[in-house]
Amino acid sequence: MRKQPLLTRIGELFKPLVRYTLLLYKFNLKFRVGLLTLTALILFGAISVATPPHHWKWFVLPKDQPPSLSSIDVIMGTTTNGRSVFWASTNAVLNSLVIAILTALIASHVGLFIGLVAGYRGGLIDRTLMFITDSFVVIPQLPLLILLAMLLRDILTIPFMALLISVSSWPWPARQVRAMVISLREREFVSTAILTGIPEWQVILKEIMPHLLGWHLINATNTVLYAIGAEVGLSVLGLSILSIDTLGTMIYWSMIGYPSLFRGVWWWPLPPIILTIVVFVSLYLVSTAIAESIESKRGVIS
Amino acid sequence: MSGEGLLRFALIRVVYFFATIFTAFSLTYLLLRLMPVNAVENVITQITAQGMIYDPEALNILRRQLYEIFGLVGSPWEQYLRYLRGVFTLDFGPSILAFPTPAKSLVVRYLPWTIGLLFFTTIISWVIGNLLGMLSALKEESILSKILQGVAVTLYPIPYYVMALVLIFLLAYLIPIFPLSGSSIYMERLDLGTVLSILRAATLPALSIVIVSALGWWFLSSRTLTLRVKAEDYVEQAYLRGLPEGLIVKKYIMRNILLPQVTALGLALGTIFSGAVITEAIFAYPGLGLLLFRAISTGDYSTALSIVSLSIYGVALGTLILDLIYPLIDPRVGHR
Amino acid sequence: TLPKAPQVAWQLPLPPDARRGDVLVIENHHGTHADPQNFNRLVPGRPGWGATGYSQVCAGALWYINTTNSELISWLAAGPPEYSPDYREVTIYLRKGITWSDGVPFTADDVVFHINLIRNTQGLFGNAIFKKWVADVSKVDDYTVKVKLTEPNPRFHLFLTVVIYGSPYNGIVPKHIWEKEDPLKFKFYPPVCLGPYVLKQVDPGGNWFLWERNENWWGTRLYGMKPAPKYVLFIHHGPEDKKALAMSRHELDAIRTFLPENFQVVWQNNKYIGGWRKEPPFAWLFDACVKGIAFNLQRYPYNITEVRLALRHVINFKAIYEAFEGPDGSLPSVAALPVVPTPLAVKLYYEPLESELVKLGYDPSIKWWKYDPEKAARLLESVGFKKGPDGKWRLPNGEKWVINIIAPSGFEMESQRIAFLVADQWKAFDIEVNVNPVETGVFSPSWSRGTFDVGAFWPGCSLLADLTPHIQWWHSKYFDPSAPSIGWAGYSFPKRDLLNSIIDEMERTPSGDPKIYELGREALLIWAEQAPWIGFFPTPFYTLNDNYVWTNWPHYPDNYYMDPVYWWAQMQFIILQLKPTGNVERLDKTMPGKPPVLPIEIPKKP
Amino acid sequence: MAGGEWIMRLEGIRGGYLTGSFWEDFLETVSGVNLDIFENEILGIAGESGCGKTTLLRIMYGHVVKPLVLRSGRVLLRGENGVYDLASVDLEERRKLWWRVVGYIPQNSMNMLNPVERVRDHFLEILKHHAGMGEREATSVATRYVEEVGLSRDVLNAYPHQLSGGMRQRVVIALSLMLKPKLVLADEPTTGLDVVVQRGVLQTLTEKVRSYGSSLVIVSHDIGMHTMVTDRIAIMYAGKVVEVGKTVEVIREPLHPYTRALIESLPKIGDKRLRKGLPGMPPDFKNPPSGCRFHPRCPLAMDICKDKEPPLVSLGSGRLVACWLYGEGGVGVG
Amino acid sequence: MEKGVLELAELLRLENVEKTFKYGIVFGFKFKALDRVSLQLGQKPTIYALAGESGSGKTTLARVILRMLKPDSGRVLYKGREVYSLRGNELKWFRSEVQAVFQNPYASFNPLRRVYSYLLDTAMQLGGVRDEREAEELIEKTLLSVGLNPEDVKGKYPSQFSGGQLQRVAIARTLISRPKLIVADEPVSMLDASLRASILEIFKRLKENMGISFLYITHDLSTAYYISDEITIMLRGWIIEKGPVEKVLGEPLHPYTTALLESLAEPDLEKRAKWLNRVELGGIEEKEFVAGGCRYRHRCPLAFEKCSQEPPMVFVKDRGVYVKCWLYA
Ligand SMILES: Nc1ncnc2c1ncn2[C@@H]1O[C@H](COP(=O)(O)OP(=O)(O)OP(=O)(O)O)[C@@H](O)[C@H]1O
Ligand SMILES: Nc1ncnc2c1ncn2[C@@H]1O[C@H](COP(=O)(O)OP(=O)(O)OP(=O)(O)O)[C@@H](O)[C@H]1O
Ligand SMILES: [Mg+2]
Ligand SMILES: [Mg+2]
Repeated sequence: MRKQPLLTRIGELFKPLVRYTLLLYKFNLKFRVGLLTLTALILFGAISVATPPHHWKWFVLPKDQPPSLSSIDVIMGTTTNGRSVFWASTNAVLNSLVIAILTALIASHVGLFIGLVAGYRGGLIDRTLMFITDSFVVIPQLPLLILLAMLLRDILTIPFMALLISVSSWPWPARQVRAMVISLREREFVSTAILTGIPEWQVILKEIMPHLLGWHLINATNTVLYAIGAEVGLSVLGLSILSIDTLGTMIYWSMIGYPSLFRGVWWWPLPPIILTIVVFVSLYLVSTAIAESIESKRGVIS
Repeated sequence: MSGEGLLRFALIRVVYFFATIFTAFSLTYLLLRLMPVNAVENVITQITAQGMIYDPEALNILRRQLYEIFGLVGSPWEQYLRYLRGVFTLDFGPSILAFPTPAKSLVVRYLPWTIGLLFFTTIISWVIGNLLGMLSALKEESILSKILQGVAVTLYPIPYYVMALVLIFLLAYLIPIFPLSGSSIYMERLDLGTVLSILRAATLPALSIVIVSALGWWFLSSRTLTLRVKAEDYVEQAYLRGLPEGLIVKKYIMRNILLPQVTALGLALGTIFSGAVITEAIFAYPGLGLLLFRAISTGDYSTALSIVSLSIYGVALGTLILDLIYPLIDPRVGHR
Repeated sequence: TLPKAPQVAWQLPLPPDARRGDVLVIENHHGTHADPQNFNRLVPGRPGWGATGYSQVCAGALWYINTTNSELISWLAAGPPEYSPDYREVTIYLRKGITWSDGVPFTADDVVFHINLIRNTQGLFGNAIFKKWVADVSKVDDYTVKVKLTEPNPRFHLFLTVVIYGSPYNGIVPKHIWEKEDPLKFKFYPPVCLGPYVLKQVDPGGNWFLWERNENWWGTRLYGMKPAPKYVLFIHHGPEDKKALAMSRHELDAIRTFLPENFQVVWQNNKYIGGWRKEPPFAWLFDACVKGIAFNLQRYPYNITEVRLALRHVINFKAIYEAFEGPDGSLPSVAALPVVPTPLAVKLYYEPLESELVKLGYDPSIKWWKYDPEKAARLLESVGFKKGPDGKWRLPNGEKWVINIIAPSGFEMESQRIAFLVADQWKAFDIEVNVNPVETGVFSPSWSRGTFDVGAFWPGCSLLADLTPHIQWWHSKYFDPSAPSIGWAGYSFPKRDLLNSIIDEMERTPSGDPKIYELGREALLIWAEQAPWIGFFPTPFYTLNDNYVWTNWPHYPDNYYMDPVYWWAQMQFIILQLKPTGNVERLDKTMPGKPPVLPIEIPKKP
Repeated sequence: MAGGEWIMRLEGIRGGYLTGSFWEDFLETVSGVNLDIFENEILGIAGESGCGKTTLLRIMYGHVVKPLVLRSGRVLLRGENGVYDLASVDLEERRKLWWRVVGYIPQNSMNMLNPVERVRDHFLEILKHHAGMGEREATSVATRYVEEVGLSRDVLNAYPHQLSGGMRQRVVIALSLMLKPKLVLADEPTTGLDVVVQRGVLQTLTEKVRSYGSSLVIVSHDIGMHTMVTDRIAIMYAGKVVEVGKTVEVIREPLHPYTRALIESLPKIGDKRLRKGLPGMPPDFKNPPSGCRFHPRCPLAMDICKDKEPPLVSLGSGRLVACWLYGEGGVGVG
Repeated sequence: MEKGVLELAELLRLENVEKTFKYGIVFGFKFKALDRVSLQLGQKPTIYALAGESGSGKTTLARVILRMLKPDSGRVLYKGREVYSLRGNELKWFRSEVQAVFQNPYASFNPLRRVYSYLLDTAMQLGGVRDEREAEELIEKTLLSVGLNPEDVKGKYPSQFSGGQLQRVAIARTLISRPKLIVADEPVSMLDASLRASILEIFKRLKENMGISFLYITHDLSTAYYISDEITIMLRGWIIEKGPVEKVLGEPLHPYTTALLESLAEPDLEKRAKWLNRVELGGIEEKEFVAGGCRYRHRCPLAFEKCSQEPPMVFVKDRGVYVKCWLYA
């Protein structure tokens, strides 16, 4: 049998997604604003690769300097350690986004996978998976996070952080996906696909997945939001990776490690807070735009 | 619709309830046990770190004695069984954080504070958030609704810590209407004055929670839901029937968003037992969250497990009760 | 700076008839007490002693040490202890006329009961100590106690003395209350006191403790001492920022310590504050422990002396020192040795040893070890270390050398800062360094079990002129392999036996004997040669006092009668001398009584 | 019957949907419809799916909200106090007319009931609000109506989801007839129901309408159904009315080729002769065929059909047709 | 005749198939959507109609036959083989022999997927082709056979077709694997009258030219009459009447069949008067499924005592007509 190269096949799967994104971008103001802001944020984070090596050190610059336009290092002021708030912020944005996006990738896909399998296969598999999910649902999230964060303290790296936050954020999506799959499973086109004789996994991939994509996208963006929030929350408790710049650790250092809010060193805690808000708002815009386009029946997707 | 069916369903659901919490408990226990935290060493370190005069040899003896009196002996399996017994009696023995006070009585001491704060803030947030969210969705095009949405989206991601500090600065420092900490009430007897000062002391912590969760979470979710219900055929149809808008909002929109929101409320109420660590820490509010955090970080298994169990029970009971009463509040369930 | 806040807009938990001027407000630094209604501190586990006020205003000890001059204050005891010539017996004389706050007289029975209770109850805090040292304790008469020791010990009384802070077993417990109770379960609530205050109310939420002056206190009756504040409130406001706000508007009179940043907030907004000095620099420089970086001497390669010495030589001390400069110009007092450089200690140890230390690489101009990367490189190369092609140092076996520093997080922020700073320095010398901040709960077990490579902590504490209690544990007889900590006690090196014998000798010598200082110097010199850890300085502490409501806080150098450290039991002596300023409304008109100078009342030997 | 006073008159209705993300495009799905609905008649509107039937009905009800827009034309309704133009009268006025004077049974009316309300409440709401009845009176009226449409009174206590599609449909019908509106617009009231139920529902609907002396517009693509219940029938094709006439006449002698094809393609029991469907596809509204919109599929198409749009001409006795075949004899009314 | 031969002589055989659905988790009640349904289709190419009111179990039966819904009890045999124990290659064989067309063409294709990909999948999996090029040839041929231009189909999403076109594509898809049996579940009820005839025409042609049998599910008796040879009438999970279509629809036996016939709305003005005679509609459906006795008795104008006591048995009338009604006892 002559097969298409795998990559083309995968590309084929993503085509609707890309088409959808382009359409949304073209027609939805919210989406456009959100996506542009997000891109700007990512670019801002990307600048961090240019961080001068000595900025990883302390007391490179005079401490507690307010923002000034004299050089890029002090454009956003300096910290009490004499570090550049600008470089710290770019790194923080990048790291936080990486954590959040990794979390979204892990958690929403685990949720998706479990929900898909449970919903599509039904029966014992469904019951077992849902049992595990429900057991996770009843464990309170914050204590779970705290426990895990403390447990993994020594080996906490960015991917680990994402893994950790994922643990508390997959069960609900799994439940929702399952509910959707159960109703999708009954749709006629699934029957048609079964009749074409393709194996089960392909049925799931070709028939059910595309219908979950929109929701999945929203869920993933929401997970990104959750992850940013969770990382900030853990940081405030001192449980994040304190030696790395993230939005959370910046808040931690500027407000708890070196309390600067009431000292008038506003330029240090403010960027991470504002950036958190901007990340949230841009993702919120993207997510609501997708949700709206899916809900309004003239959705671009179909 | 048979009563027998209901009974059977309830029975299965209850068995399931116990099965899930059993798994959840075991999982938490495992995690706690894996923690590299050690209560005994904490005490020892405290002694040495404070420069106390303690005979070096005696210190080593003390260490061994502490393991015994803190109940940290026995095989993991024995300890697990002891723990499981605790799950049912909710008695995990003496706390370490406040040795020898039983962990149970610590929880009992803190529970009213936590419930007092979180129960009411959850309810208040829920009501305010839902009302505002609904209004903003109903008047989608109005400027006020857009401003409200903007405010909500901006407030929501602000970390609790920051929000609380700003509130304190404004309302306790600059305009000192409220006390700096959440429990500064002198109470000789319980009269109106004390009750008022309790309320006053709890206002700021409550406010910080309400702002973020009412204007943030509940507002946004209720808005989304309302928008969705508003687009339903039956709402448009009611409108075409010439029914007054008030009635449509009340009977068609409100009732339909109420159901999912009641579910969410039930779950939110289930989670209050794990407290609100950050709020409690900032306001010096004596709640379970902070206690739990400290218990975990000092290796006080008995206290940590008491609270975690309570909150597992809370969430599990919340879902159980919801599942059981849902058919009564949502006519559609049980038929789909 | 902060916008001007309304002054004294206090909202404190006080009885309705109290005004701001009637109360001394002290920080409860422990935070929320899990069980605030537990005053049994003999049972280990009840944390945050100094934060409840119990040991400062309620409990009473036989002796206290004035840390400003190492002098012994005989308090419940009528005078210093009397040792038999072989140091196998101690006689304690008690003051007559002392009563508990419930009116019951305090007698030798209480002291005997106290020592026996601890000695006989396994699980109590001092149990191991008293079991080890006390052979027998008996009452000679109502005011005389005789303790027979198992072995000679010229320092036994220190176990019953508040040296710094105070140990749980220092405070004598009342026999008439405790004898009816199970000491392991008893909560001792409300506590019966020997101090000038009694408990008025406790926050059921665990955030504050309100003490009321005992108008019938023995100190007033017998010696005319009387504290001016009618109430003392120990209160927790929340995180440091909030404490800074509280102190900025005079809602807090004494605070344990501030981060420099929070100090700055207060300093900018409250012109009445004073610290160790009345004027800037305010910071108290002599916290009991020298902060620094410690090596795990049981782990390769930190068990190689040359490695430790090399690492000491690549620290550019100036950078670290300056990082700790406070906003008011406070600078730490440098401690190259593991001894807090109080004026007394400088005279006893630092100055006499200087010339010897210089030979070991000490730089008198900075009072610390010389920054000398070349020497460090030579030292490392001498034990087989080499730089790799990437310019990074490698272990002799060719592997990359990575130093992992654990540091506390969430507490002791200073140590964490030190860790990050040192890491920077070592990185600059081309060594890979990771800093890993962890919570107390995680830090302490790994610290005491020795499961770390390098840690930022403080193995060197001292405040007494006599170093014996502080350095005793260096002796290899105290090494416990199950809890090796940094492994210094178990570390073998050529002068190990010499060090052991010096300590043995010190243990045998009583505190007052000048020989003790000589021995201490010898031990310190061995320490300096080995460099088992690197000490920098006690971090400057902004322990602040507000002179707005109360004044006559001790200040260096003019009014330096006590160390301004409220969490130590010695705070009692400060409270007794505070004076109202009249800046705020005050209903109670009491003025302070006589300062606490108690006469020696040991009965003359027949 | 036809020939009496009109109750609703459509004049030059031209409407359609805004499309595109910014509503920048317009799709005209109803193009110049003129139609009278007389008192006391049942009018059927038939046509292929997507030919604009629902659009027309929504315009007739005056429910013109985005994306639906009315480009031109008047919708005259004879109400109690005179004639209203539903297309221009303001919303408040319209809402007063809705349900009282003109009723509406939408397509898919199965989903038109509030899922969390009992059927009873749906009745009571309307009776209380529109007729100002008290609880007790309203309940008894509701019971009567429910029974009149052939449902048991148990149904009142049921929730919508507990009822079958046919029952829900009948509930909606009862709801719409309760205030005895002068005109009822029913959009495919029976699609999705099986034949027996369909028959029952239609019977109820028409009986009621007739007994109240109201008029009924039924939209459906099912010619068989129209044959059974309507007095008059209008055939739509691609947004245009192509033929109007008494049902009896249209069925017996369809004039427009499209009508003819429609009727002839239907199989009948007892007749197994081969049937031919209509060739080709329904036209695309985005670029409708020039001239007569049916010409690409028309077996009888002539040259003129491609170029010029045939007007709707009257052939007498209320028979109208828009086809060049009948061009000469008729009198243009369009 | 030997048993095996007999079985082989049958294309499809259903024996006492039962399927029970549970409704609701809480106030759960069960009803039998299929109640001991037995059915045989012979090897000879035939169009079998399956008619009945909505909710009578037609689709359920179709799904059972298509191996998409395992019955609770009873056997489903295709060419003598248990359908539900087929695995691997046998299953592929079954899929290629038995195909289906559904009611709503827009619902039977994923709106997010190109229609052509279904054809391709079928060809690759069941069409016995060696590579994609061959598959495309096969598809082209089949599309032409249902009157579609292959170029019009490629690259399009379902929403870009008209209903009639799409239904033709659906039929073409089934033909790719050269099936022996096509289950058509109300294939034309969503289509306009003008399109119906052409689709039905295709069925007829396929039966005759390609020897394919059809199970034609509908509630429209006129189309059933028009194309099918045999008809089975279902009511509430039961088969109540079956036989040759001319017989059953010409002289209906069961009162329900009669009602169905009378309710038919045809463009025939003579029937109008009769059609307008009031019919009795059922009560709450759920009750009818669980009630004892005959499930039609509530609505049956001819019901008598026995009908409410016992469920009726099946009686054989002349020329292969079976009826389940006490009237014919
Ligand atoms: N909201 C909308 N936006 C854009 N186009 C629409 C919208 N609703 C309907 N249309 C288009 O308008 C045309 C006419 O639709 P309409 O619903 O009036 O047809 P109909 O005759 O009622 O069809 P059916 O028999 O399927 O109900 C169709 O081509 C349809 O695609
Ligand atoms: N998966 C399912 N779960 C529960 N009930 C079902 C399920 N599938 C079908 N039913 C119910 O079983 C009964 C028979 O349904 P089925 O779809 O077979 O009827 P049908 O004869 O095809 O009806 P229609 O003519 O409306 O298509 C109906 O009452 C239906 O609601
Ligand atoms: Mg329509
Ligand atoms: Mg069906």
